[in-house]
Amino acid sequence: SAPGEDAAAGSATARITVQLKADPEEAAVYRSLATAYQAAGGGEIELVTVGRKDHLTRLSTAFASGDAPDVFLINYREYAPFVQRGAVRPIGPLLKQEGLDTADYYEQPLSAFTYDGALQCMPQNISSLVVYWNRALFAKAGLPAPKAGWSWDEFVRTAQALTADGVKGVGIDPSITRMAPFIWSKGGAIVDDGKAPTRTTLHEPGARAALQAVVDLIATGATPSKDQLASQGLEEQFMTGKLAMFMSSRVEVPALREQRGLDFDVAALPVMGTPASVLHSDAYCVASSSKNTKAAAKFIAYAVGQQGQTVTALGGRTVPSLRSVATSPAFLSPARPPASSQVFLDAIAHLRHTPVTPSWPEVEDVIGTQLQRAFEDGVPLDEVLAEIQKQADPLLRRR
Amino acid sequence: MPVKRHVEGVVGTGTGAVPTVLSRVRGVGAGLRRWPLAVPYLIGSLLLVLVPLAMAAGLAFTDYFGFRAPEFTGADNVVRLAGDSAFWDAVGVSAVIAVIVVPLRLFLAVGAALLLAKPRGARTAIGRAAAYLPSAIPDAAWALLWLWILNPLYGPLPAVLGALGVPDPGFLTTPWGARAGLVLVMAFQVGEAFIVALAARAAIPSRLYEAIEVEGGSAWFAMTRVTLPLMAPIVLVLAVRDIVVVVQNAFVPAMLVTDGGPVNATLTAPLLIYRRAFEYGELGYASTLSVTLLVLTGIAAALPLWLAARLAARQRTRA
Amino acid sequence: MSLRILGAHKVFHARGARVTALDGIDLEAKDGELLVIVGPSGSGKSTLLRAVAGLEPLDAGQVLIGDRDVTSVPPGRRDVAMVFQEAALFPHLSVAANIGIGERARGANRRAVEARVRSVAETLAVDHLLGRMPGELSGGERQRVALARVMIRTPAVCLLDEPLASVDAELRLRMRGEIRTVQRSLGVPMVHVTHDQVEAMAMGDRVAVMDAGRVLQCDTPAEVYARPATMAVARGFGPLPMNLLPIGEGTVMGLRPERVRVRPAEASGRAGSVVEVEPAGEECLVRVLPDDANTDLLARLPWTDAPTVGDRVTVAWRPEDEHHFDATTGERR
Amino acid sequence: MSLRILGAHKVFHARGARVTALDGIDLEAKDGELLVIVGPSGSGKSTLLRAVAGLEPLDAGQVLIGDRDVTSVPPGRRDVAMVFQEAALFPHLSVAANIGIGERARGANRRAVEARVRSVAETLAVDHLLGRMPGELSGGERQRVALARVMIRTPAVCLLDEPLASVDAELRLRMRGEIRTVQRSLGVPMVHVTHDQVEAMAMGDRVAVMDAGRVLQCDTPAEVYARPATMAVARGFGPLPMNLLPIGEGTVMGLRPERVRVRPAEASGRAGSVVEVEPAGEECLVRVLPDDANTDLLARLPWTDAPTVGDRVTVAWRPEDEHHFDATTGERR
Amino acid sequence: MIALSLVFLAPLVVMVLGSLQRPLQPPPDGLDLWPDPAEWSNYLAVPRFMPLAWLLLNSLLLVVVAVPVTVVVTSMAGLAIVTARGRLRRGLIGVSVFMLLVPAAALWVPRVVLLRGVGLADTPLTVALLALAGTTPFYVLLFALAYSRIPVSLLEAATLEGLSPYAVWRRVALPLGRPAAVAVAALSTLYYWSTFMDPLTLVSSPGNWPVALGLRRLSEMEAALYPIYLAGAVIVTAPALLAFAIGQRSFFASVERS
Ligand SMILES: Nc1ncnc2c1ncn2[C@@H]1O[C@H](COP(=O)(O)OP(=O)(O)OP(=O)(O)O)[C@@H](O)[C@H]1O
Ligand SMILES: Nc1ncnc2c1ncn2[C@@H]1O[C@H](COP(=O)(O)OP(=O)(O)OP(=O)(O)O)[C@@H](O)[C@H]1O
Ligand SMILES: [Mg+2]
Ligand SMILES: [Mg+2]
Repeated sequence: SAPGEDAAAGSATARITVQLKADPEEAAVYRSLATAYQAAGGGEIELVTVGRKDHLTRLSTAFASGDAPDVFLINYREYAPFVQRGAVRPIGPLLKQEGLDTADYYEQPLSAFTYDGALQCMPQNISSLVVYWNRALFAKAGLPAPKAGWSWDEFVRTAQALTADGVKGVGIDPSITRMAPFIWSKGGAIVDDGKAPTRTTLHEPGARAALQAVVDLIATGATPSKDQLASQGLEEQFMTGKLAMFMSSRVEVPALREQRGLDFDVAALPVMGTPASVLHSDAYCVASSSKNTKAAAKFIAYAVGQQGQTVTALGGRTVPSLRSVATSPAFLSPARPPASSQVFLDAIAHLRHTPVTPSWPEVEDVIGTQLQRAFEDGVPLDEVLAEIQKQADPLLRRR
Repeated sequence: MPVKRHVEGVVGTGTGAVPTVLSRVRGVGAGLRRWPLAVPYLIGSLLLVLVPLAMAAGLAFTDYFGFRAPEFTGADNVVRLAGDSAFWDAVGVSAVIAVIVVPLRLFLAVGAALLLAKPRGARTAIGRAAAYLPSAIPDAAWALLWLWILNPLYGPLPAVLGALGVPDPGFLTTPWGARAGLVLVMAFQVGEAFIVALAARAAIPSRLYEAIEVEGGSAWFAMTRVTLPLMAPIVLVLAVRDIVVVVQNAFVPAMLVTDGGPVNATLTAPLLIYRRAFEYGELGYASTLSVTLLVLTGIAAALPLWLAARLAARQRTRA
Repeated sequence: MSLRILGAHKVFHARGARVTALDGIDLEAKDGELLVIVGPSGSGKSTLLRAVAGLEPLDAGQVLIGDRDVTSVPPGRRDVAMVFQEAALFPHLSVAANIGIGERARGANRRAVEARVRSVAETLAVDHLLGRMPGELSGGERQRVALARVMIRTPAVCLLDEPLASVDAELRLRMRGEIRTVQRSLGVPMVHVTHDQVEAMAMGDRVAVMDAGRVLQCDTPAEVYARPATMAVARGFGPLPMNLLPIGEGTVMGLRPERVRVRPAEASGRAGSVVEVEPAGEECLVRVLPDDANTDLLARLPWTDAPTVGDRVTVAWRPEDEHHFDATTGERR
Repeated sequence: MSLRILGAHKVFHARGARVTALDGIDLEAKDGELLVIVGPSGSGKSTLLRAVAGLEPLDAGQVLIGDRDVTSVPPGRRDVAMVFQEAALFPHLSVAANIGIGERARGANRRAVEARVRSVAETLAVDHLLGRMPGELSGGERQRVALARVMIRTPAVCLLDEPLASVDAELRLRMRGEIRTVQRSLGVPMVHVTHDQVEAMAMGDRVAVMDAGRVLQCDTPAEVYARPATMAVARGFGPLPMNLLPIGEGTVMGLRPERVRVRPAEASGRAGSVVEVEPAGEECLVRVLPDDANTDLLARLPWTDAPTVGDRVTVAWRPEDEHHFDATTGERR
Repeated sequence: MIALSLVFLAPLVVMVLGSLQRPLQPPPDGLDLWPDPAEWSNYLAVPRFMPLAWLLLNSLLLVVVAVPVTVVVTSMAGLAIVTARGRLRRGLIGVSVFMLLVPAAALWVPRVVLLRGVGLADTPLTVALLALAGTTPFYVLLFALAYSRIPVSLLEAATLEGLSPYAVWRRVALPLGRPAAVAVAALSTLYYWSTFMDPLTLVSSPGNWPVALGLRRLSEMEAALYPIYLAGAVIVTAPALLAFAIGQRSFFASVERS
């Protein structure tokens, strides 16, 4: 299915394969994107939408067998192995040919997808971690809407105040992407060197203090119990009114919108020291094996361009990486919840991203597993941090 | 039809070793040269199993990420394997689960087959359908159902246990509870083994039961001295197959129900290999693990074969 | 304890057709009596035995062992021992285990069974096979093993379905004796199906001749031989089938081949020619086609008197050797 | 095309023990000849037939059909027809299909096969069973169907392993004739294993007596009967086993029961007493224990002369009826 | 036995009831299973999320091709095992047992590399190629065991009647081993109907996917849409059950008749 026999660039309207990981609901958004592209004179697109869990499996086997898609969408936390191992064709020059100016886009995701000094993939969105909150429960507890720049202590107090019969104040995932903003906010770091990490630094004072604060919050009982966590995901608890707040990226919006009778909004993350948040971003990559780079670039340019970004923004799922669309009503219109989408844009100023290194997915799993012990099983934080050091550091060194 | 030579060695001789027991599959007269019949199978196996396996075995000694040609790294992967405590932990988890779930599955499948062997009208039909159904439900749906059944707050199973005064093992929250949950998820999907066992039971000539009946043997006697021994070769193949399925391929429930948790308590070997290969992208080292797992399962599978050989030898002369 | 079968009826439904295997059988085998059943193949002998054992439910009729009506008693509780027509050996058990399995099923102790197995095996000359598996036996060996399984026990009734069919003559003679001895010492009724006429005559206290699901005659072998009740019995019982010649007036004359004398053509009697001569040890079987008949006559003669095919001869017999049957009903006159 | 077996050897390995089933067999069955094989159970008869058919590989020796050495030819290409000791019927095929399967396999037209099947079935009296399945047949019916499958074709060699064991006397007599007729019309060598001595004598052009994997004697039935080569043959061939009496000097005297005369006690001869009397139609079998011996003597007498158990009698025989054997080698003197 | 049946049937009941719940609704607490009112429209919603008819057609094609091939290949190999002797037989059994032990995951990547090499990857029938290898050697061993119970003399008689190896297989072994054949057919139908890992790795074009892979994707729907997913699961399970229900009489009859 990868045609193009003549030049490496192929024809601009050659048929290309695009692999995405997408929920069934999201897939519809991408289908309309492809249709719009074709309507706008683009070539044929074969969309391969795979579930979250199967995306990497499919990509690996496809690459191994030389049957890679021309274009694939990937999260920056997972793309490092692909870039480092030569699967990706740097996208900068290709987009330049299409006349796309990267200056129109937010920097943070561009920098996250810059590796070896070159832009490898073109980000389609710039999401960040925010607090989702349930307006009705806040009102019932007599609490005002969270303000931008609220402090950690305020956050904890709010959570406690929200905790009542059958309702918990806030849900916290024991994962490093959720914890990272607080660690940074507290002046800590996850690894010694964001560009070329050699060891984790979660046990160092800044990071440790941030994690301790979370552990303390959990100890107040304002978070769901272990049984509750095992029973239902945080977003489900939030949807059903059992949870007043939880932290996530833009990804939750489509589902929450469809939840009848749920009145929710988003708020900025609380601040422990300096404001911080963590980048969530997916980007379009062109496979190095693609024979239709021209068509691939044309499609990507369309997808991240004005029209493409508008289509995806309307789907609700993404925070556009193109400034002009991000600030347009397509994204910000308060008619569709969350009303305060601006919060996502405000966070951009202090967005940071987790290290881009091939062993990162595994390091993330290790840290997550250990944090779970501390958050859910009450294992002392120091024991857990020591274990993280022991398991994760060799992984970072091995690259 | 007389029961003669043809059933000879259904449970035959020998003392151990993998092929011995299975080679009870009796061979027929000399000149019956029908091996050409095996040719399609052998070609298919070569193309789709053996050559790929050889490639996998080759990859086991390389660094391979799927993007560039594999790089030969000698024994590096083996050295890494030796110190890979995560893998060995996962092997332990798999072993524990297999030890519990394989006998349980066999018991359920064979038990159901024996109970439902004789056609007794509608009850049997319902029973048979019931035994087969769980295997017809797609894995993902099956996992979802169990997530609900085991749910610590809303699940019917903890509720029932609670009502009976049995302490809730914490199916999704504690390590052993999660393993027990996984065992349950796998225990019911025995339709395949059930059908096979049923066919095996039906293949036993009724004359043998008539002989036992006339001799006044009890149903228990007939089952332990005739039915089970004669079904033994099939049960054996089922056991080997089940070990393989549970130890190697059944990571789907682990992935979907517990996702390896809590805290890696249900991180089985195949799930770990799957993550290694496709989430961390290390196809080369994952091959090393796969080949190691192949060897380990081989050893594990030899156990029932050896056991059966011993039993058969004993049974043969003692009646 | 005697065995009684009263009005046994059994119909099989095969491919839509009805096959009446037992058609109102009344039989009795007294305590210590050996009842031999003979009859053409398909006449219902095996079915009868299986019904007695309880393996084949009767459509009508009763089976009584002693005074006990066992018609609806399951096989295991009838205390019946049976050798099946096709030796039903357990393929996964050694010969020794096969012989002992019944005892073990009834809960006997292993050590005790082993000893008995050995002694029975010796009686039946299969002791050298004890360690073998059924698949490694010859046809006759298998039948003897099956027989050993019955002889090891002391049942209320003993049923044998052609247990000696594949056993050679000498051994057969010996085993015949053994079976009789065992049966006498047990003193139980025994029903024995056989195709071997010599066996039937030699062993049976009484013999029942079956055909098409009915008992045609049941009496001592000598009586049945001397006065067969019907033409079917006349043909079906005895070392050789009786010659049957229609002699008009709705009558058929029967003549045992042993009683037909064949003499040179000059002698008095019916003239005819020899159409077949089969040697049979001391004797030979000769078929003569009388000139005035179109059915040939079988005669058994001493080998020394054997004619050759084509010879002109006369056949003669004594009037008292004639049996007369009704041509339509087949019954003895 | 004749069938020749040269130096056939076959050893089975059963449970660690070696069983020599064929121990150097040389045999020939000429074109159109019916060679009967008799021998005690387990003597290797079936094994020999299976070896000829190619179903059992020989450890040594050759099988030749005509001039063709078929020792390593696969069974399907030897053009051998065989009736198995256990009637090998295909349980999933009707009787008609069972009979016709070979013809169909050889590509014959269905219509033609049907007609032939019907005619063969009539010959063997199984035409009323054509629509049935094998599981619905009696033992003897099954054997006849198996026989029909062989009789429908014209193979190079025909092998029958006790095809009549479960067939009743009358039918047997008829089928014996049919087999002979078919064989003569085919004009091929036929090897026929049987336990029935009468059958062996009546049917065989020649008879081979086997024991323990060897051929003890191979000759015309009359010759084997008259002059058995060894004691084993003397006991193993003939309607009744020969009496064998050690008479000192390393010699054993053999006497056919048919030749022993039993007379009232006053007559001249050896005195003894009757220990057993078995009726057998016109005759009876009598066992007499001579006062001066410890082996009893079997005698066959006309029923009219039957003594009763316990009677004092004398036994006598003509000197020319005596056979003499070497006590150690068993060979005829 | 009834109780046991209920235990086994329960998951199915839960699935069907679940598929009738209203989507986008809080999940029920505890045992509140009964949908009120039953939301049949969930079934109509499924095709919105995947090209249901097309995928079902692909699956049907896969089953129709792969299952007969599986039965033929494995039953022939089973007969070959039973009729082979000595080293050949041990070899065949050994290879089968060995292949039984091979972890599926080890083969995904090499397999797709190989199949692409010979140009057989990415067709609706690529997965059916597995049938050539017998789908799983387990089926071959099953046939071997089943055939080893056919009286030797039958196979011998057939050979003496001049039947070719193929004819012996076709006319004698296959009909006599019908329970095994039916069992393998049932099992492989289930396999090809529900496998999603094989197509995921071997088939890249979504147009060639079987329905199980579509369902698998559906399984990642938001929890609130699970009723729709369950409806999809019911739709996918239904043909397998229907086939079983229709086939069960003849299936068990043939199993019993042996
Ligand atoms: N299961 C069955 N289904 C249909 N018909 C049957 C069945 N079993 C036996 N028959 C028929 O019933 C009749 C009696 O069979 P049975 O086995 O009792 O005969 P038999 O006297 O033992 O014959 P043989 O001497 O040949 O063994 C035969 O005609 C046979 O074909
Ligand atoms: N597969 C086998 N394994 C071991 N021993 C065997 C096997 N088949 C036959 N034998 C032995 O070989 C000898 C000859 O057997 P065969 O079947 O040829 O005897 P037979 O003369 O046909 O006897 P019968 O008249 O009882 O059928 C017997 O001692 C038998 O036990
Ligand atoms: Mg019978
Ligand atoms: Mg034999």
